[in-house]
Amino acid sequence: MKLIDQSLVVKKMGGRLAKNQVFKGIYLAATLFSLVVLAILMFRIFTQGYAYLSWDFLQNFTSYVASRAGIKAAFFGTIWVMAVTIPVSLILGVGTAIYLEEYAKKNRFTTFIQMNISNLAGVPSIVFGLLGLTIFVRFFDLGRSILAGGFTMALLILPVIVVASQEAIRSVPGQLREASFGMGATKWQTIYRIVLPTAVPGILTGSILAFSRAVGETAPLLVVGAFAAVRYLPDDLFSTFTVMPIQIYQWAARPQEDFQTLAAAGIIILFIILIVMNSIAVLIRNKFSKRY
Amino acid sequence: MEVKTVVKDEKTMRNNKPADAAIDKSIVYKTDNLNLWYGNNQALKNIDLDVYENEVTAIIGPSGCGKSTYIKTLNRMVELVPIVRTSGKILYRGQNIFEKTYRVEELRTQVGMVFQKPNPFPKSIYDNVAYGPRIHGIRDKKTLDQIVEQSLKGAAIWDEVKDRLKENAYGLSGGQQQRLCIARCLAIEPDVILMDEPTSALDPISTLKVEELVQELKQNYSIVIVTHNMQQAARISDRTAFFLNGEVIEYSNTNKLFSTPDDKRTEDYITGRFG
Amino acid sequence: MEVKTVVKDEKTMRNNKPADAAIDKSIVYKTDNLNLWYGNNQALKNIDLDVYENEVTAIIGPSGCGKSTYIKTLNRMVELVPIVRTSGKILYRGQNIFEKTYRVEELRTQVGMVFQKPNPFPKSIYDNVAYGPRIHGIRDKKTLDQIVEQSLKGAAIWDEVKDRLKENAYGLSGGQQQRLCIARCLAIEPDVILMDEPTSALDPISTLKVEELVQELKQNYSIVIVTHNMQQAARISDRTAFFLNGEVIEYSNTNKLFSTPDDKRTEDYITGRFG
Amino acid sequence: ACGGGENSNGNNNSEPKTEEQGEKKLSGEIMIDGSSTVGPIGEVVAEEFNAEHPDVQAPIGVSGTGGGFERFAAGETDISQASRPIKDEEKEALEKAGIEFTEFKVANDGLSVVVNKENDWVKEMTVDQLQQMWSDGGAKMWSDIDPSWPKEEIKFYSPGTDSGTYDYFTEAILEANDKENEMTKAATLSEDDNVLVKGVQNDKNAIGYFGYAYYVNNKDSFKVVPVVNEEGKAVEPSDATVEDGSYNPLSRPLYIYVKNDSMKEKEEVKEFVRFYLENASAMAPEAGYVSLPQDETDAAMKAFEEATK
Amino acid sequence: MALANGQSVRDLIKKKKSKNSAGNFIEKAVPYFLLFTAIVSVLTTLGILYTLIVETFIFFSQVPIGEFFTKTEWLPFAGDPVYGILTLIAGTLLVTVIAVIVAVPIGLGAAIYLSEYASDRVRRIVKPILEILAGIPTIVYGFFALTFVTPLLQQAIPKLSFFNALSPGIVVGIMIIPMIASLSDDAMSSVPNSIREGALAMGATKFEVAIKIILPAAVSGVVASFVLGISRAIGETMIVTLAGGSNPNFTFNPTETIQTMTAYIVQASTGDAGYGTTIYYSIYAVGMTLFVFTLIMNVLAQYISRRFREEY
Ligand SMILES: Nc1ncnc2c1ncn2[C@@H]1O[C@H](COP(=O)(O)OP(=O)(O)OP(=O)(O)O)[C@@H](O)[C@H]1O
Ligand SMILES: Nc1ncnc2c1ncn2[C@@H]1O[C@H](COP(=O)(O)OP(=O)(O)OP(=O)(O)O)[C@@H](O)[C@H]1O
Ligand SMILES: [Mg+2]
Ligand SMILES: [Mg+2]
Ligand SMILES: O=P([O-])([O-])[O-]
Repeated sequence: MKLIDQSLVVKKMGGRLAKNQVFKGIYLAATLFSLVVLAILMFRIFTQGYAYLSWDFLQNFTSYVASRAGIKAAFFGTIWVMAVTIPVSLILGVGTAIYLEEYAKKNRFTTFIQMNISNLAGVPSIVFGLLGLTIFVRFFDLGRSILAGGFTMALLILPVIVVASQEAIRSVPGQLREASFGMGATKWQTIYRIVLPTAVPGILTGSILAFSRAVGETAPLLVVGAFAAVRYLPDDLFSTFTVMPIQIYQWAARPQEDFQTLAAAGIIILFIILIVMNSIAVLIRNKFSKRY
Repeated sequence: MEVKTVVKDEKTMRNNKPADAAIDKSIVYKTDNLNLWYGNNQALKNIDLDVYENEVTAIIGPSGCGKSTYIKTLNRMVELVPIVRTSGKILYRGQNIFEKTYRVEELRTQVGMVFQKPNPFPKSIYDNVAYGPRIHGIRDKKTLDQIVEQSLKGAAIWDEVKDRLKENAYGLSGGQQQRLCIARCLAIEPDVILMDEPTSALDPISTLKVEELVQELKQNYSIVIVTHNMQQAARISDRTAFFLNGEVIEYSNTNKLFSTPDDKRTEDYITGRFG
Repeated sequence: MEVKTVVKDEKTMRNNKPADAAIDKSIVYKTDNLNLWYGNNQALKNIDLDVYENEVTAIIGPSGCGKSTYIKTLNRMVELVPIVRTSGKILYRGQNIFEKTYRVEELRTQVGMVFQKPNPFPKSIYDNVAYGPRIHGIRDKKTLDQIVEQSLKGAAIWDEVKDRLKENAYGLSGGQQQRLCIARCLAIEPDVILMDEPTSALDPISTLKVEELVQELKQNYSIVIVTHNMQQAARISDRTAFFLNGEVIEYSNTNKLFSTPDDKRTEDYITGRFG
Repeated sequence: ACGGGENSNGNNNSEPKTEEQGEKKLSGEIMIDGSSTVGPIGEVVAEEFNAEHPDVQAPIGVSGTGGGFERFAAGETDISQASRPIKDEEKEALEKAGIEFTEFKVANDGLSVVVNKENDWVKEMTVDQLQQMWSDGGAKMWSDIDPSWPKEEIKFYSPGTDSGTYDYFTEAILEANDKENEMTKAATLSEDDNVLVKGVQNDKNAIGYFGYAYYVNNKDSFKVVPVVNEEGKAVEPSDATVEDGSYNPLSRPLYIYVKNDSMKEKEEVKEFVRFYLENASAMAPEAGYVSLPQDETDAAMKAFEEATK
Repeated sequence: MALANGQSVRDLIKKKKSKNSAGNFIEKAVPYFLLFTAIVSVLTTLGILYTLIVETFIFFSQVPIGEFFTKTEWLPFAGDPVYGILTLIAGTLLVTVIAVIVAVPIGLGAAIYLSEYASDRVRRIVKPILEILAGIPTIVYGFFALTFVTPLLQQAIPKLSFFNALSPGIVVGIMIIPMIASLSDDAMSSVPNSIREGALAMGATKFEVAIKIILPAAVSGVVASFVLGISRAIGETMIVTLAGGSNPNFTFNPTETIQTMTAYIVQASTGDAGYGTTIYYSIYAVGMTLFVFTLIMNVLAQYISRRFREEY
């Protein structure tokens, strides 16, 4: 049964290998492109902002005098808001994903939820701000508080966490579930001990992307009622507050050049928060990620 | 749960029952006119088959005849395939496992399973074996250590892995993985063990060990084993069922089935070059 | 690529060479002092082993002894495990496959492989078989149809799947999946076929078919087969190598190895209860 | 920090507690929101006020003049800053909510018209010329305004259509002399004034306008256009000309609106507003704006006394 | 199998079982809790829809719906306002299409590189670095577009206006690269290695494995990443506000200045428009249009994902 001409196969091999190499180059270039853009961005920000980086910058509240302005209130505001956003969005997001992938029957209701979630991903952040203002600030009477801001942010980033987690859960091989059920494990035990640990890397990728976005968002919090100039630290979840991107935005909009430099310094701090936060997530992700 | 059904009922006279069923042995599993479909494709047809306590029941038959499907039905694992429909009854210790109120987790705790493809968890070797006991509430480190060691020994893999218990199970060879899965199953000391070609990936020595293990476990447990190896079926089983195209062609005492089969098709199959 | 190495070289005298190597058969694979480590764990030790054209070479040995590792080295699949290091040489048709400039894709096109665990692609049955020809540039629908049919027939699965060629391969039973993988491998008509326990998931009839196929393929191809089934090795292979703990303990003519093994350990292994 | 110097009492530390100090030991939260234009003035005031009353929390929001009034009407804020006077609809909403308020002027802003540094032809412009230039269907080339100017396309840079600055410019220039012109469609609009600055800096044929602060802080990088005022004199925007009103019609006042109840019931709000009005003149320049003339400051103080009686 | 203390595991398990009523409770409660979490997302959507719909109705009582969908001018602030949403849709489409042209090939390319070519170490280092791109505040991107990308583009295209659709489109694309790259990489990486091995063993090159085996197997995750990325691009505000200008302009020419639906929402809601004006209601009408816009895209994506998904 000689249907394949080996000499032809060998002849074509060169072309295929070349194609492989070319595409490897293209894919590498795609990766490098992103890295280069990041490097340019970083470089521009650092050269502009490093001069204002100092201990004082972290220790001081904002001021109308650029040289003594600092990021303290915004820094802590961001930490507080994230402390609400991260757990709330994780619980809601991963919970929804588990529900949809493991519990829900594939019926119209699930399709409806699914549609909802993907759709939320495309709603502009400022509309979430309007929602937060109507619901959390006014309806639940949380006022212009960290809690209201944190909840709004959590809803904003929910879709990314849900969709990423769903994909991760879906790609856990069925035979692992079978093995666990076969031992008499209950559904929840199987999910909690087998499915989730296996899906952790994917869930974390979504979370990293989502949290990163939450750290950098301005518009929804402005609408919800975060302030722009705050000279005290929040003392509980009901405090008024500001966050770093708002502070940065405020500074960047000032006419004085010094404040724009200040904004750059603020961005550097924001980067640092981002990198610390992502590193923690990446460490966890790496711990859990293996191919099978 | 402890209701014992004595064999001597009207069913004894049916065709598919072993002719010389030990009268006083209790039935663990009673399958009653079971039909199963994957979508529109019928994979099991009118299965009647009793599994007896403290016996090894072997299931043989050509590839695709429904052996895996059948034993996956015994612990309702087959339900994980969404398109599956069943009709008929399976009584486990007298209770119909298809009943709505039946607790499938309890069933699966009492009925261990070893799959056709080795499927360890992406965890350490230790955690793979300790998984079962842990989910059933055993937390004590010492007890777990003991269970892990005994189970791995039971599955004839202890010596190979005792120094790498913390390593990922995916670093094991195919046969090692399969024995690990057997160990994992033993760790919860089930009442019945379902084995889907457990030794197909094993070398003769490990196979021997597993077969010896099966003989030993038989004292306390009931075992259903799917195998392609007819010598194996002959060596270790008390009863053998021959499946063909989703039907039980013949089910009887192993000696009888291999020496004087009733059905021409059984004879053809077992007297193939490998008979 | 067509350099033929005649056996009569200084290596012939080495221990691990079959004593009665056919003098005028050409060597397909020449393994020369191969060592392989997974991290710090040595899995293969000083392997010297020649594979001859138009012969079936069987590899036997207990689980975890390095059989899979060895045949995965023959087509350099083992390199996919990042922690693997090798030393020594493997010559395929006279060329060292470890050389930097060696085209591993070409090697793998000429050397087909069937894995221990069936691993069909998540595609239709048809596309699984057509994958190989397609990547090698065969686009013609008619030719592809022919190839698919022939390959599936070759792997003794055509009758079972001919009506569901467009269905996903994951709906097949374990044994069907394995035969599909064999068909997939046949579809590119390789020069050498490496088989890692290809029949362990198969029933006797399919096993018989695959064995017959192997005998038939031998006319045109060279085959290396890992098996736990010693009867199988005895039945179908021309030469047999016995592996133990990563070493080749004995490699000789199959008849010789099974009747009068040189090494005590070989004897022990093959005269186990299954010998 | 001239504001700080004036207001922090250097003797406070050494002196024993005076009656006045005891009375001034304030705490509480003052909610301030509204115009992003006026925001910086509020910031200066709050910072200096904090120097005296560290326990008072006075966060400044920048929801915009309109957004600020919405929150003001919802009862969420004590003080609403505005870059324009309150509109009738907004007044109505406040009335409906039962909120009484007082309006105070706090500073002046001089909208500055600028051209590129290399523009050597524009010496001054009249309101009519500006109107002709910026109106929809008006001039396209510089030469359309004055034949001696080059035959080059004018590039317009304007703040976004929904900003107070745009509104004011439309009112003062485009709708001057009872006309109803709309702004030219050729204008490049941006929500960010710094972006306009960059635009004019980089474009030889550009003309743009924005708040005084953006002009002052980039004085050297473009040329300001003197605008002929009501008295017929071409005047450049400067601290002096805006303060004394000779830079018109492009000077606009900036306001704060305070809820009367807050001033009455919350001591800290009252003190804050007093502090605001007393020091606005000194502090407005810190934020890039121009102080009110003395008579207007006095009027504001009087209104304050009235409201807190 | 008896343990050291003489007990058998079987008895031990039975004993634990009888005590374990908490476990039973959890088992029953968990699905309800999870359902609750899922419902939160539905409520969020309903909340958003509610906020949008009521005000949208008021808007259409003031502006004829026909005008809204047919006019090609968007001049809400003019003395005689015109509301032609096509203008904003054109702006949104333009920016989104440019972003997709940038992000999909680059993101997917990077994903394939990371999952199929890069060593595990490289992957572990590069992936998190890429993800930083997703967290850069959008104003930073906005200024990057304005002060870096636009001048760069102006050198290549002299006719490019200072504000244009091209530059923010590219930068929005850059912003969503990590979303596509990282999520697609995850999807492809979770295809079992045995499948990869099967293909490589047939002499397939890595390229062929990636394109013909891995990508189809991972299609559901890859499409999901596209949807999230594109959704983000459609919903992005700051970058387009800063670098796109705010001149609504019915054009498909990327070198011209434009306004997107989101940019308008930001402009109108942070700006000076009073509560209760038509402009105020227009925010919601535009929001609603955007909502329908993403809905259509999602339906399409789900269809594609179902159609091409290959189960393993
Ligand atoms: N998930 C599934 N979806 C659809 N059909 C299936 C599925 N699993 C099995 N089948 C079909 O059901 C029939 C019985 O399959 P089963 O796996 O029980 O065979 P088997 O006897 O175990 O074979 P083998 O010895 O090859 O493992 C086969 O025709 C198979 O193709
Ligand atoms: N990916 C891996 N990482 C680390 N060690 C491995 C890996 N794969 C195999 N090994 C080890 O290498 C040794 C040889 O494994 P190999 O898979 O070659 O055994 P085998 O002879 O094929 O066994 P079996 O008959 O059980 O398939 C074993 O000790 C195994 O644990
Ligand atoms: Mg099976
Ligand atoms: Mg192996
Ligand atoms: O924020 P403004 O209302 O002054 O534009």
